[in-house]
Amino acid sequence: MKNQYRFDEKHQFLEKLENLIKDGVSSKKIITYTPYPVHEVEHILKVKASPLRFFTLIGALAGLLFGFLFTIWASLDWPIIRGGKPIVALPAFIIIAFELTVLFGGVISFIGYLLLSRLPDFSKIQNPEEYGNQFVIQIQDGETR
Amino acid sequence: MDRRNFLKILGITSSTAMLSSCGVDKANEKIIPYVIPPDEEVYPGKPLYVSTTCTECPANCGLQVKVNEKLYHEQRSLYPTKLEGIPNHPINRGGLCARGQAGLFRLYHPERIKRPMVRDEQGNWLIITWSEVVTRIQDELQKTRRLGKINTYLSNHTNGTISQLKNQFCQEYGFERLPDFELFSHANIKKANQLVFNKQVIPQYRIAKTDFLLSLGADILETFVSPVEHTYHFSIAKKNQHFRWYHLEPHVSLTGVQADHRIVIYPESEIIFLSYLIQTLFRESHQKRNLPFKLLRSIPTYSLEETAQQTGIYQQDLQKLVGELSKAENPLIISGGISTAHAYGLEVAVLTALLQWILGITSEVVNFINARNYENIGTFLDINNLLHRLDQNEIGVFFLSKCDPAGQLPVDWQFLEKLKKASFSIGLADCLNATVRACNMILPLSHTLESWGDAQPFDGLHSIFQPAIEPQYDSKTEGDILLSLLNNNSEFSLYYKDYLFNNLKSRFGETNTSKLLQNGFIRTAVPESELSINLNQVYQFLKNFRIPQVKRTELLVFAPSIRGYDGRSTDLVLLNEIPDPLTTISYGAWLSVSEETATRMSLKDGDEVEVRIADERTKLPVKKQKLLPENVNLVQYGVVRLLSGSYDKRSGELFWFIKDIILSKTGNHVKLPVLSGSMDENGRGILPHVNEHAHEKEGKPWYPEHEHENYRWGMAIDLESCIGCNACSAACYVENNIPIVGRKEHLLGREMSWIRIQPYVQDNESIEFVPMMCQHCDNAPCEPVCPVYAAYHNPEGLNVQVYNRCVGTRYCANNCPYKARRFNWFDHRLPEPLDKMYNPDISIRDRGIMEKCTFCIQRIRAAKDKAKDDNRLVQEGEVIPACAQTCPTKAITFGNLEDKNSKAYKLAHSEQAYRALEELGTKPAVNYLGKKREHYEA
Amino acid sequence: MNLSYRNLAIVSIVVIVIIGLIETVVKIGGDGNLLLLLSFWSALIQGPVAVAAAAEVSRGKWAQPMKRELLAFYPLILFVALLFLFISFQMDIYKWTEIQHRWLNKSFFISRNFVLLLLSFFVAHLFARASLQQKKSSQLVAVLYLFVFVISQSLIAVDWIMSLEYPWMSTMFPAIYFMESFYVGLAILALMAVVTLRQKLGNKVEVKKVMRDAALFMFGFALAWAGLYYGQFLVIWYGNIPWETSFFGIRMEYSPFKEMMTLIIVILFIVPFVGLISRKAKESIAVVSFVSILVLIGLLIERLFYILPVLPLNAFWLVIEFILMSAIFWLFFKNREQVLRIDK
Amino acid sequence: MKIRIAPYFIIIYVLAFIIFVILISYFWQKNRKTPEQPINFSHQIHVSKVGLPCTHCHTTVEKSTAAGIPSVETCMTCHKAVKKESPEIQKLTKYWENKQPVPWQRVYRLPARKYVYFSHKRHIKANLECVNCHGNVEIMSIIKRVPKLEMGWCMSCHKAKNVSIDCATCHK
Amino acid sequence: MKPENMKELEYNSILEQDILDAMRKPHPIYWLALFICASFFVLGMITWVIQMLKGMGIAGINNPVGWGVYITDFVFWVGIAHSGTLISAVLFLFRAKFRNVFNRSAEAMTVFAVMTAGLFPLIHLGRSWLFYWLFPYPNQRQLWVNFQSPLVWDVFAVSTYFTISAIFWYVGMVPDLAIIRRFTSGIRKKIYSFFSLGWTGSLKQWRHYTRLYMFLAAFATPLVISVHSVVSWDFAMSIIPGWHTTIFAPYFVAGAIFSGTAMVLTLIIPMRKIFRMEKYITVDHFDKISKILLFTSLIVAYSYVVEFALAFYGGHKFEESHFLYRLLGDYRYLYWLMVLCNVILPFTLFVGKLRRNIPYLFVLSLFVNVGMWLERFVIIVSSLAKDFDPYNWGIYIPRWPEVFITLGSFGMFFTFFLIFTKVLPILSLTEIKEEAAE
Repeated sequence: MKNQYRFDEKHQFLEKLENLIKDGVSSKKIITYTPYPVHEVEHILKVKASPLRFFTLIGALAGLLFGFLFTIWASLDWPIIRGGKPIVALPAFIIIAFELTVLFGGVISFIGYLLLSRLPDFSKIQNPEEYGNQFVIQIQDGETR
Repeated sequence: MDRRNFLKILGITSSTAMLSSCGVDKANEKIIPYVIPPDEEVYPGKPLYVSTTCTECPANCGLQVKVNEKLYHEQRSLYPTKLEGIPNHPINRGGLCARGQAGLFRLYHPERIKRPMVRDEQGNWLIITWSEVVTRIQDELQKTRRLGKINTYLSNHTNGTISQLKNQFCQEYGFERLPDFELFSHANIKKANQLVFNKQVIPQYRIAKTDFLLSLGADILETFVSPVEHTYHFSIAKKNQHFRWYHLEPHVSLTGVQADHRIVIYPESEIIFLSYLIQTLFRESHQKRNLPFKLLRSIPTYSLEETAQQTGIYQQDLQKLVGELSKAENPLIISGGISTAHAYGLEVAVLTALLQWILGITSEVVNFINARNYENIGTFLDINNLLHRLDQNEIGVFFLSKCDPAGQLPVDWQFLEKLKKASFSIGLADCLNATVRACNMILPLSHTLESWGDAQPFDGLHSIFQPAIEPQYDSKTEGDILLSLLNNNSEFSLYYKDYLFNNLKSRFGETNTSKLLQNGFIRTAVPESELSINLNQVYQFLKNFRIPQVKRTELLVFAPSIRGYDGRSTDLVLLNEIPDPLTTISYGAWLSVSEETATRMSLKDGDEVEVRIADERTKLPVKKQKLLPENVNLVQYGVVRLLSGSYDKRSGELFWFIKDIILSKTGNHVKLPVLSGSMDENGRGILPHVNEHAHEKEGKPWYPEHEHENYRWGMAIDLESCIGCNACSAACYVENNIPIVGRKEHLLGREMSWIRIQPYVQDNESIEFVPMMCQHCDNAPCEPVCPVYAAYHNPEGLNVQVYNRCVGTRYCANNCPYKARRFNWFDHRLPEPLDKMYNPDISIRDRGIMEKCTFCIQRIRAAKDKAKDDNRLVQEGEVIPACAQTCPTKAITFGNLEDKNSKAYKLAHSEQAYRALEELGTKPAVNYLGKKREHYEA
Repeated sequence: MNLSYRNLAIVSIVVIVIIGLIETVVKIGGDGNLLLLLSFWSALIQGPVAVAAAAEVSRGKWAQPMKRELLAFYPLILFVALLFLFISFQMDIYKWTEIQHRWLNKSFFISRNFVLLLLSFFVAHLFARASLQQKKSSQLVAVLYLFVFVISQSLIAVDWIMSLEYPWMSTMFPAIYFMESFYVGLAILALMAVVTLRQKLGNKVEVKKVMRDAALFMFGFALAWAGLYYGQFLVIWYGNIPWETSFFGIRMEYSPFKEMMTLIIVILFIVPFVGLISRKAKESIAVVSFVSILVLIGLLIERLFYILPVLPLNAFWLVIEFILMSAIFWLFFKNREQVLRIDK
Repeated sequence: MKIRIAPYFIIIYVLAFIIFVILISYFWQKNRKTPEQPINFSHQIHVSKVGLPCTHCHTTVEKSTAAGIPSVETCMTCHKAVKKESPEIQKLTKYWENKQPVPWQRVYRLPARKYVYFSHKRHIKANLECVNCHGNVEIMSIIKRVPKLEMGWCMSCHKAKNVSIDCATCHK
Repeated sequence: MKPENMKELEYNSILEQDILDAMRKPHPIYWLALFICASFFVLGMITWVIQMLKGMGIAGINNPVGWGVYITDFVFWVGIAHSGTLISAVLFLFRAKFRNVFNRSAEAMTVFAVMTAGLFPLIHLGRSWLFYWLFPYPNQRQLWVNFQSPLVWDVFAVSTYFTISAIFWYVGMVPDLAIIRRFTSGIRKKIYSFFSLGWTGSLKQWRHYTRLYMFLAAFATPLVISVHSVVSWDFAMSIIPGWHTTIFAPYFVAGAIFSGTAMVLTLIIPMRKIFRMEKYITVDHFDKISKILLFTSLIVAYSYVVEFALAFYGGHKFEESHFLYRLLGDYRYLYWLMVLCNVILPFTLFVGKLRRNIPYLFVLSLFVNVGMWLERFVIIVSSLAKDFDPYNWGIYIPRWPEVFITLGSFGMFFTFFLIFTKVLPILSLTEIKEEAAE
């Protein structure tokens, strides 16, 4: 059976949290619910930085690479002279590559986000958990995360 | 909703439309075989060429008709799709003017008369059969016999066999054959030659042979007697370094601006100028032949000052002229057109002849032996006579064949009213015109491209008419009609063919006849005869010499135009689509006024004025025209009808200008379709001499030259010999199925011509023409911006437009510095039956597609196909684009720039070659050959 | 060494005279020396003041602690102005002097530039005083200075550098130019922060924050710089109009210019971009100082890149002139308290 | 209550999409199905049984862009005598008598062909067999269009055979 | 903003209530407005269909002016889109808190504006029904698109821009949707809970969320610059005097943000009044945002000056004559009006009082919108009207299709926006809460 603490004010909530950690409650057992992001929590619970950045990085690089390779390959696939410009005109392709970097980077990090934070959570879509504007601390028996 | 529209809507509503790439053709279509294939070896890819003769004007150029096999309205059949000049034809040397090119528009004219018609009592038209025609005419003739009226037969310029047949017919039925009707009968010239040389003819002017040309008013390059021939000669003459050309005219004409020295002379004062010339030549004894003293004395003498003052020519110009004239080896003096079409026109003509005589006339330059075939062309004396007789109700049955006096004669002569007085008038014509509409009976004539016949452009030259297409309607040739009347039988047609062939064979013999059919023309020897002057007659004429009282009044000049001729061509839509070279106005009538007049009356282009002449009046929008002298207001024949006509009672020459007209602003404004944005070149590096300092801008384009395999197609255009006649443009229209868009679109600035003539006025004294088309740049700005590769550069150096790939972003057009690209704003289609002339070798572009000059890629393709069959490369001269082919001066040279010996290559690398807007680094494939310096010193 | 305000003035006059003599009396090969000198140092001098002004306008806390250091150089604008006058002795370095143009003609050229430099000095002076005395008007004056700064730097770009390549022109050029000057301004800000940290002056936390922000902005500017440079290049490359491509034509075909080009891109874009991308880097003194010094060098190379293809340079005298300049620069920094007496 | 919305959304969309695709493919099919011929002429008989070479009727295939459809006259040269009684030939003779062409339905139609230049001659001269593009006509009692005649189809051959892939070769 | 003494909890709940009030059953006037906008939209669409069936010719575009109002609208709408991203992303990176009250509607504006803009390249195609040929999709033709063409860059830029800003907008909204979910019931609740993806506000969600938001912001910032640079290069890549000039990229970006900011004001000022948001959107916010307006207007002014100065500096015949034409030619009135709207009027914002005078700002923003539209029009049209070859100089006057379709575009934009104001939280609740908590 998990036990829950609800607070109306942020600072109370934070104090409690710190106390819990002092009392040696493993941070892994604690789940907090807040109406808005509270960065202090991360410091208190010593959570590692989100691995999301790797998704972003990979996405961006993939986009960049694909951008260049695709444009170059497509122009060489059927080389057509236009305006005497070189067939592989990198100055022009940079733009495409850049746009694709952003596109891939953005989309993949979004997907990454959904994966990491296990969303969409259909069971919760069915019957959502609501905590209003309260700050909530839950302590699981078993280890979560 | 048909599939096409469906996909269209689909295209924008859902991306699944990607499934379908082609949504453009009709769902299913038929392929119709022949019942019996034609005898000629003609199939898709191999057109047939029929040689015949052009009848758009009396010059009778040689024609080569391209006939294609194609499917039209589920009928597989042969259709003429292009007219070209016969390459070695003595008149036009392969060239053809814009009017000639437009001939197809007459052949397929929507207003072609489809079947014979006659008026009933109420005056409604009844459709009748040919047999009825014959019987009807017969009993009309009965009637007139009873009434004792005279039957008359009037036709336009006719010669050759048909002329004989007419005479025969007229004899049989007691017709009086009137002299042929031509508005430009050049009566004064004929009369003068008759006075001076006892030869009532118009000689051939061999401009090519002369080293000094002095022309008074004669618009030799536009309409005068045989323009295409003159133009060709002119281009040859230009090659001669010493060739000089002085042109004197009271107005401004396309011909005038081509002359080395265009001199404006007060109207009617040519005579003073000429007398001055003659006298001075004698005074300074430059004459080659002498004249008896008394004759010489009868020619008035003027001092330099007087002449200058009377004629309005600068003294130094006069002196320069005299100087060069006296130096000339064999000079040629042509007076005609506007300079002979006034009260003193006859004197001018006579003095010209005299001048020519004393300067040593030779058949080299003025050829009376192969004289133009004008002998049975009547003058306005005859016309007046005719009108008089009509008034007297003397005329019975009245044949009017192929001529439109009602449409061409001055308004105040009321031809129509008088025509009604003929008891039975019969109009023979291919297209409806004012005259036939007023007749009692209309007989549809087959177009010359549908009929057999022959012509004799000048003595010693015979050319043939051969049908290039079956008669499209229930029409007959004039010959057939006459014959069927003669034999009183209408059943079997193509009488006339046999008649013609017998006649030809009897005249030229078998072999020559077949040659005639093959080449389209033959030459026969004409007896030489020594030219002699009839001094006495001349003296008699000059004795009572009238010195004109030159007084400057507001003048209205009716000049024939290269587009309209005497008005017969104005109903050919193509010639309206193509702008007038000097004003670049395409559709509608206008009045050209001088800058001075415009400022005096504070007129802007398009302001409407009322022109009042005695009691006649008309309203016209004005266009300021550069180079037009003060007090001279210009309108063109055809676009505006001659309001009130007076003529020379001695010769019967029509007067081309009307004095003492009154202009008054109406306050209305008419939008004029002026295609040129500016007549001032603004030093943009399009004209040669402006271009020279363009080279200062150093620095080189970045990209490497791209290599070409075998071919790099290119052009050289000699501005030296381009006269801005627009023939190229016309040819291009017909060859490439270019849409005709009409006035409304032109007003919006949406003309479609692939090649256009750009006139630029140089410091208010000369006009230069630059034919502008796609320059097929090596570094074309239009190509890289196209998102879908519709515009690209092919290995042969062509800037290709892939029509059905084009999605219509119009970026290419925006980015083209020459603005040579044309966008299809609508689905423009020629109305039936004009669409028969579409060239099957090139697509008809749909709306939303960009198009432009392709160097006639279909011709290149054909040539390459042929070359590939006997595996070799395409040789020099195998590919000739339509523009280059038809150019009367051969100003355009097309060829392979990869081939070092090709003419195009040589010209492109000559020292006077330059590229338009070179400093933009577009590297065009079109090279312009700049004019030589001395032309500017003048 | 500590000098009084007057002595500073005297020293700088002396230096001006020396350089002037080098340029005029001692006839040397390098026509470009003086121009290079001016174009480089004017950026270095006007930049920091502009940064200070920007900080003032945005009421940003980010540069306030280092304000005094930034403002230390404003008197040198006058220095530049005076030095500039020597250009009038060597106007023949400009091709256009042959054709007298309504904009490009000698007298107007000299006068307008000189006047504008004076003006910018004057406004800088006003600004320095106002901001040090925390006047209310300080913001307004700051804005005013920024105006003058942008105008004068743009004019310098067009007149001094671009007109070397007449008739080549690029509308982007002035923008890039003043942008770079601001860029180095930030670099200098960072350096000063580093220096003050080394000397254990000022509030450590604040200064560190300043350094981090400076680094952050440099990162941003590196991107922006790259964008603008690419923008200019792309347009010219694509348009391919001979009289435009000529500029890059020479510079991308022959050594050492094409190497210089790559060097510039590496130094002014890639290094700051990669180097400063992570938060840690922005906080490490070593990285920041390294990058900022590199940026200064980058600017120098960039100016060389403009001038060298057109004008010869004399290395020896150039070095001497630069040493002199840097000496002055250092002096003013050292004696900033003297310089900024105005607020007392 | 336990209803899952998300799946429904998806299902509805998918259905709509499918319907849409079906709709299109219907319109698409409409012009892909082989048309009814006025006379059901069998190539199979003429080629396999009688053994006529293609060029016997399609006379211009070697010299023209178009292969050429035999004129009614050509048919009649034989059919004046051969198989006069068969109803199909009756039709033919009817056309012949009242001098009408046979309104054959076109089977091989290039998409957007008014923009495309295709020359049979060139392809024959390059020693391509009719079969290569027209399939085994000799076994077709009713002629059918074998390839789609889309651009890609042309391209793959042109690329494989390494002949011109310049757009201007075919686009007019 | 939150009064000091007020408890956080109650402040938040008040805030939520206010937002929900804004989403209550609409007033009849709202329906009227919606109807009008929608009908304009439909009108525009119909015009487009007619244009496709009849041909481009019914519009006023001609030769030489191949691009007219359509492209102008395109650039205009893309421009509008920009400030949305600027406010939400760039200001986020700069930690400028005042953005929190604007960003939601600004982002909405971005998304809708890009949608509207995206239509125009299709509308102006001669053969719109083949628009998909512009996308590089594998096809039987074995032919790709021309990656050198600025128009293809457009395709990439605009579609990327749309995707990213849509994601950005949505991600920012998820927690707020979760809040709305709380107060709704029935089918609406279902929908909101579906789109709030079962949000709970657990640490696990938040920590990734903040990271994601940061990254997206970091992407959006260079993206927004690149997109309008690409748009500007549609013109700068040509060689037409007046188009081909290097400064276009920064010039257009600034212009875009300028016009966009103006549009934000145009939208927010009435919205604030109608939904009584004065409590949250205060005068200080407007003061700050109008500074952005002023700043960008300065950049734009700078570009004007540089363009002209250099045209005459070089003494190059094409450039010179073109810019003279702009000043004195057929379109001079438009040009001067543009200068008035984009430079002279905005400069009044140097006066602090005017920056805080909301009615004035509203009027000004309208002027700026007009001015920026004119700027694009003048640049596009006047450059084409008089280019190299004097023979084909001409002028362009829009005709009814352009007018209707432009109206239609406004109709579309406002239709979407009106719907947005009623179905989605118009302020970013969580961010305001976060701000209030500090």
